[in-house]
Amino acid sequence: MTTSPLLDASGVAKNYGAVAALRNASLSVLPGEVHALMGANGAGKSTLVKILTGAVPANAGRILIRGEARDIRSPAAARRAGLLPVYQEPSLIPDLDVLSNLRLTSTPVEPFRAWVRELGILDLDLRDTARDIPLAVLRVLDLARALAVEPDVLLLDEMTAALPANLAEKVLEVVRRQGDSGRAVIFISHRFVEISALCDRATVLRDGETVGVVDIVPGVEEKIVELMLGTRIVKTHVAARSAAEKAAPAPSSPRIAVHNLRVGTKLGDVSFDLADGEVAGVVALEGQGQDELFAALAGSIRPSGGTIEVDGQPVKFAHPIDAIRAGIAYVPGDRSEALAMQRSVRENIALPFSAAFRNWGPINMRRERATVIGAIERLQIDTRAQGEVQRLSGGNQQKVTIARWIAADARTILCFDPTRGIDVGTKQEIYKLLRELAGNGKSVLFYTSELEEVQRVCDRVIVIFGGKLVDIFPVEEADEPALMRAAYGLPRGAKADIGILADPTAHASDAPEARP
Amino acid sequence: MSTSAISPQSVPFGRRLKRLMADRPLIPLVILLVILVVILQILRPGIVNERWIANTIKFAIPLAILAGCQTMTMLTGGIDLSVGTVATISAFIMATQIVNQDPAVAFLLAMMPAVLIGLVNGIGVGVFRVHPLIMTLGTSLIGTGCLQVYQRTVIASGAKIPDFLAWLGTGVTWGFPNALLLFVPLAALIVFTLARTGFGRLLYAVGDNERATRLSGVQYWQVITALYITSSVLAGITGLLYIGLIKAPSLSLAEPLVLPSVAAAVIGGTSIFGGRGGYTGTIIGALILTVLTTLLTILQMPEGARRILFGLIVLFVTAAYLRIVEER
Amino acid sequence: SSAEGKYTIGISNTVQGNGWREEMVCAMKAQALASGEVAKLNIAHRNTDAAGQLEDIRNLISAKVDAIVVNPADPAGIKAGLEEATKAGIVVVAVDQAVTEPSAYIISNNQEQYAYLGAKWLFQQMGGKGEVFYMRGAAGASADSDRDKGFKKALAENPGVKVAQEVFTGWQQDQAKQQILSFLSTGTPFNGIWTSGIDNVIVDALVESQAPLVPIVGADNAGFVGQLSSVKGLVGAAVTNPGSIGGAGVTLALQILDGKKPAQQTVLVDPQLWDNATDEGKAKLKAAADPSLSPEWPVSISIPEWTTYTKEQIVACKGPGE
Amino acid sequence: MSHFLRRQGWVVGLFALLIVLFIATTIIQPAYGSNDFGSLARAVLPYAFAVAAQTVVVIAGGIDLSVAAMMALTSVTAASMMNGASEEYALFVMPFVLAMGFALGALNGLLIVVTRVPDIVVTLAMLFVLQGAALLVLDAPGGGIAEWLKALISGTVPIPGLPDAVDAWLPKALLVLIVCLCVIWIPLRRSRLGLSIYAIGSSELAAFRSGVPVKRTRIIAYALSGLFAAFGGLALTMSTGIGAPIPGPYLLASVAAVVLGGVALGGGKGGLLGPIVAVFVLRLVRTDLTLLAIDPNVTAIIEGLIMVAVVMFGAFITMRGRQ
Ligand SMILES: Nc1ncnc2c1ncn2[C@@H]1O[C@H](COP(=O)(O)OP(=O)(O)OP(=O)(O)O)[C@@H](O)[C@H]1O
Ligand SMILES: Nc1ncnc2c1ncn2[C@@H]1O[C@H](COP(=O)(O)OP(=O)(O)OP(=O)(O)O)[C@@H](O)[C@H]1O
Ligand SMILES: [Mg+2]
Ligand SMILES: [Mg+2]
Repeated sequence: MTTSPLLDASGVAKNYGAVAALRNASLSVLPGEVHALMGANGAGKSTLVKILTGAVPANAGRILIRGEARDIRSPAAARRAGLLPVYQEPSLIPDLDVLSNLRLTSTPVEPFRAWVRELGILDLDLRDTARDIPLAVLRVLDLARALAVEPDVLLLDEMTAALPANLAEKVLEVVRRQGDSGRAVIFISHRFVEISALCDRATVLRDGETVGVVDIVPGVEEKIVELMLGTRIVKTHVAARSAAEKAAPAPSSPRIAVHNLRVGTKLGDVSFDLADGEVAGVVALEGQGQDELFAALAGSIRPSGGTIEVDGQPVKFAHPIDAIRAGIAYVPGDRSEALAMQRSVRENIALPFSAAFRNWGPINMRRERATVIGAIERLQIDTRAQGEVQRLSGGNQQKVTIARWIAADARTILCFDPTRGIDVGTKQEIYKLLRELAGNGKSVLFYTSELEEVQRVCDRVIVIFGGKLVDIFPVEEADEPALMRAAYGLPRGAKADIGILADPTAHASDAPEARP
Repeated sequence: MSTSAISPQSVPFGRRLKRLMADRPLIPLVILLVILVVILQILRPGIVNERWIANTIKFAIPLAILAGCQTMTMLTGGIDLSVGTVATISAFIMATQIVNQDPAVAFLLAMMPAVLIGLVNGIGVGVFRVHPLIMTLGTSLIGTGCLQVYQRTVIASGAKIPDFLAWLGTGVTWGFPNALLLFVPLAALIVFTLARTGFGRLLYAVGDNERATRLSGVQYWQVITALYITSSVLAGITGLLYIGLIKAPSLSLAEPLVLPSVAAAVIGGTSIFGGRGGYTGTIIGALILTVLTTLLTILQMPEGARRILFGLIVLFVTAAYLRIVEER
Repeated sequence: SSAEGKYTIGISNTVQGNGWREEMVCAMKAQALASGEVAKLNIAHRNTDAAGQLEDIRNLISAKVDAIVVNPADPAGIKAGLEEATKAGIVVVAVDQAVTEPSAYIISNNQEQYAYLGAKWLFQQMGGKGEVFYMRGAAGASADSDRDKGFKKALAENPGVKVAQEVFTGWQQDQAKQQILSFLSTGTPFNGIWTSGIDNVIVDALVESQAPLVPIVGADNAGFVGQLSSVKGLVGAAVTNPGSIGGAGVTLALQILDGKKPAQQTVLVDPQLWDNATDEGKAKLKAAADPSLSPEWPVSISIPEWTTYTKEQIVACKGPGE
Repeated sequence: MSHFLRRQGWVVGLFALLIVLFIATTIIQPAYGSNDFGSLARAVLPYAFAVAAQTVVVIAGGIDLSVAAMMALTSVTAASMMNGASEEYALFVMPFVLAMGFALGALNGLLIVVTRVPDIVVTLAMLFVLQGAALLVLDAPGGGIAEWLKALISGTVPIPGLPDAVDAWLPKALLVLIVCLCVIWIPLRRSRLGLSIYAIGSSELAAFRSGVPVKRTRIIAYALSGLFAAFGGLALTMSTGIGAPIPGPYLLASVAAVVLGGVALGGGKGGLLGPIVAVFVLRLVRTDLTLLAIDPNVTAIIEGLIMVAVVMFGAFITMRGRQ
């Protein structure tokens, strides 16, 4: 094939002060191709996308579009050149309604509507203010807005990370078709399933350098991981947990007992227990009430009914401090919700120590240092840019949100999608950490949007659908197809076609069904 | 391929100097201050003497304390426009109550409105989430009204400046203004609080990301209420010091200090959007403003030109400072 | 208590929180009470500009007052409002400063004369030569520019006198004090100080910094008048600028309402000068001194023939019905 | 309809408050009539322009502390240029002064964009600069104005076909206000530029990524603010007939009215109608307090209380709404 590349960037470099985000990145995309951009957290993927689309200026590098050198200085210029990004963070103007957002970017409304429907959102009101729209839908709207102007090159930065499986699937379908129609897509994701289902080639970045371009063929994952991580990690797949790890002695009374919990209209009648030394998984499609469940347990919102018992005592949380006093800590999925971005890693980790009024006095700096360093080492946080958390990469930021509660020695941790947008190496570390916590007698409630994680980490899995608890699986039976079915509200054992993600290997569907 | 990384040896001197200034933002501020003093000395040879320095410090101190109120509130993304009114009320009550009351009682009476206004500000901002600009503006209007009403009840009794306050405000011992006896510990306390106490940490964190602090168990309203009360109490103390310095109670005594106090905090490198800044910079900012005022006073030019120059210099200083500090 | 009066009088004032203006308002209240003719006072008293004063005057017209006594923010700026008031049958009296509206009555302190009198005395004390520190009021205020005319007139008559430094105190005590202290530190020689009524802090500053006590002119504020008798070595003069002119304004308004129109539209109250260099002046100062008054208040709390209230009444600051 | 109510609920509430106040006024002073309403409209005029100036920049995510100083400067410039000049000359002075306001506002914006100093500091510095400039133009209140300009805002407009009783309630000042604001605001609100102003106030990053020229938009927002302030300055000169170099109380009043009018400090939300209605409310409160002959010192307390109480009430409602 001798087609000339649609987009060809080479020698791209970018420094943020002393931090080199990109050293020597190159990327070449052919027409009709879905091209994966891969790399560990902090490798520079987002930075490259921002440079290509004029959102940040590069320090060095050459960008050719259809063979012509172009100097793209602003997102508007990128649009004119046919490059349209969907960034890692939503870019609709929060206080404008969707329609105004479209007018602002001169996006034609009808194609947009069509794409929105295509992407699986049927009840969108264009007069809704962006601020009131849930994150996952916003991401889809961002995509639809980009698609509506028919870009030559579409750049999707972790488009699917915050999406529930049903929406993610639609996105993948649409993206695949973009490629088929002769346009190009640059696709960033940490999920191999998606890469292998979708992409033609992958460019791998490591520490700001392009270290390889590979064709996506079965079994290439190993190679990519090797490129991505260099010498950092050799082991890529965690085998199912060993029997020894699983051995969590059944305690007499549960750490947390939830009875008939109801929150507004989103969550109705959920009951389950969480034991010490256990990691309980929560699986649900987007917006089935899991956010409310976690928020209620964390003391962020008040339940409208039902009871929560901690160590056998009924509790009523009015503020997160109450939950924290009961030893329950919450790690939100959105890092920007959990971190003071301009403050140091140390201050962020030590934040809970000063929260209560009686701890407002002088800080014992020696003790704090020791505690914080302990937590940093435990999570292997890259502290080169520790002066301000905002300068850490996404994955390292995520680790800081967890490190805080390790330092504070919380007995129960509620982790809401902690591996969202995190590279495989870091994911492994987090899985290991959660198991270790359970091994030390702590308890963890773990919501994840990636079903394959469940069997690696959890002891039991709670599935929620439509605000109701539909099933509790023992880990052995919680394979992806089974979970997927349950997540769609189908009874155990039923068979239905629920899309490519449920069974990425195509033959898995005739695996023996787990029966209660 | 990694040879493209910047090696520290090859950094030219100019860049290194800039980096040094960026890491230690106090250095450029002090340099700016020195430049202003040198200009002053050139314009009026001999002016920079012991007496002038003492005077400058005397007037910079009340401004610096009020700017401390702004610094702390600005760290949380707020602002306290009621400090001028609070300082005035405390000063006025002190000067009028001392006539018939025991000094301790007069002091308590003088600080009471300060605590009250701080509490109301704190509740408004922390519980009802009213924008601090509006909240403190409103309480300062109310405070001024109350002061006017109060004033009428004490016209007959006259006013007196307690000797101790006059000594503190205007006295000089061995060339050092006595006000330093109050200010040095106070400033040390503020600096320590911001850097080394839980409360200080929370101010920065709340200003940076309030939701994150909530999830960490911080109760916003507690922090904010405590903050605005602290700010008001500091303003009240400033009022007492200021009345000792000016020795004439008036109903608008400290009002002219409000805008400069905001400017001093900003010049000193505190971000009005919260989460960033410190008190040492603010102190130098207050000194810069005080010297600048003197500088402009002695220049022979029409008042209009003087104000234009003042505005331009404040803008220039802040811009230059930001340039230097942002170079990272 | 005494609501037997028959008139409602409106008052408009645009500077709040300044001792002189507070005394003026209290004088208006006290006079209204003492006259026994006023049922109610309607006072608009706030910090605002000419446009704001127009608003207040029109509100007073809406309130159907019988007379309006106004201290104008600007002589020309409120002409339209005063004209409307006259048309509505309301008696208009301007106090303290003149207004350009011909139908209004004016009872005013003569600001130009105020400055001239003090400056002339000061330059005489200086022997007709030397440097004077000229401390003005608020830049851009009409009273300040009137006073400047008087000062310049005296200056022109004394060619030997130079202005060492001109500053605007903004009629703020703290600014004035900082300015004089900065000025003292420059070591510039000077032989006299003229102040636009921010005076006692200046004397304080001179005493505190042990600077030579040069002749100084201020207003008849209680603080300064006290200092003129008590501070050793201080030579100075207080020029009267009675805030009680407000009371006189009420009296004039009531006279007109009662049908006793004055011969002229404009009544000027000329300032007096009390210095502590002559025995006569010393006696006047002594008689006027009143340590019980707030130092910002002018001591001339009454104007013979124009005000009838007692000191207790003005200090109580209560109008009819309060 | 629900969209409308959700978005305009605050403004509707303010309108209701205004009507209640009107009713209260007629109870306090049964003779309150069209003339008095005309006075109110004239009193509102400078405040309304000041608040419009503030609203534009607040929506754009900024704040302008130089509004009152800008009004003073434009007012003295107009007054000194027209002083003693012919009536026609005013036809030239008006656009000149408006252009000056626009340019100086743009300078505000340019300084913010170029120096990257926070807007509150730049406009604070400009407050001193503009004040100084005003003093250089006129060092004491003075100057003059063409008679026809004065006449432009006094009296009422006889509209053919309408009964006089209705005409009487249409003061010229009100019409001038409505025309000036509508001619600028309505087309702006509907244009891309208007959207861009809301966009940069709502989220600068998102706006930039949506292709909005953030810097240019910011400069234009400040320029519009300067333009409205110049209208305000002219309104001052038109009502007083002079120019005064000391700024009036319009800065704090404008910030207060913006917030009362439902425009969030922080940007991106609200419109111009709310703040204008808020100005009417605040002026009418002042009228009522005068009519009631309340102790003047207490009026300061009442005005402060109203401000705090209304804003707290609004905050309380939003909190309830969120739960
Ligand atoms: N604004 C910034 N200032 C300083 N450093 C930055 C900034 N943005 C990114 N970096 C640094 O640049 C590097 C690359 O970051 P980038 O966001 O491109 O990584 P990424 O590959 O997208 O990672 P992730 O998968 O976690 O999103 C990181 O080390 C990060 O710390
Ligand atoms: N400043 C600090 N630096 C390091 N570790 C700290 C610090 N403050 C608290 N810790 C640790 O965090 C944990 C919880 O401490 P914290 O002071 O929040 O508990 P507490 O509920 O206030 O307990 P107590 O009732 O003892 O005050 C303890 O293990 C403590 O050692
Ligand atoms: Mg990224
Ligand atoms: Mg403790």
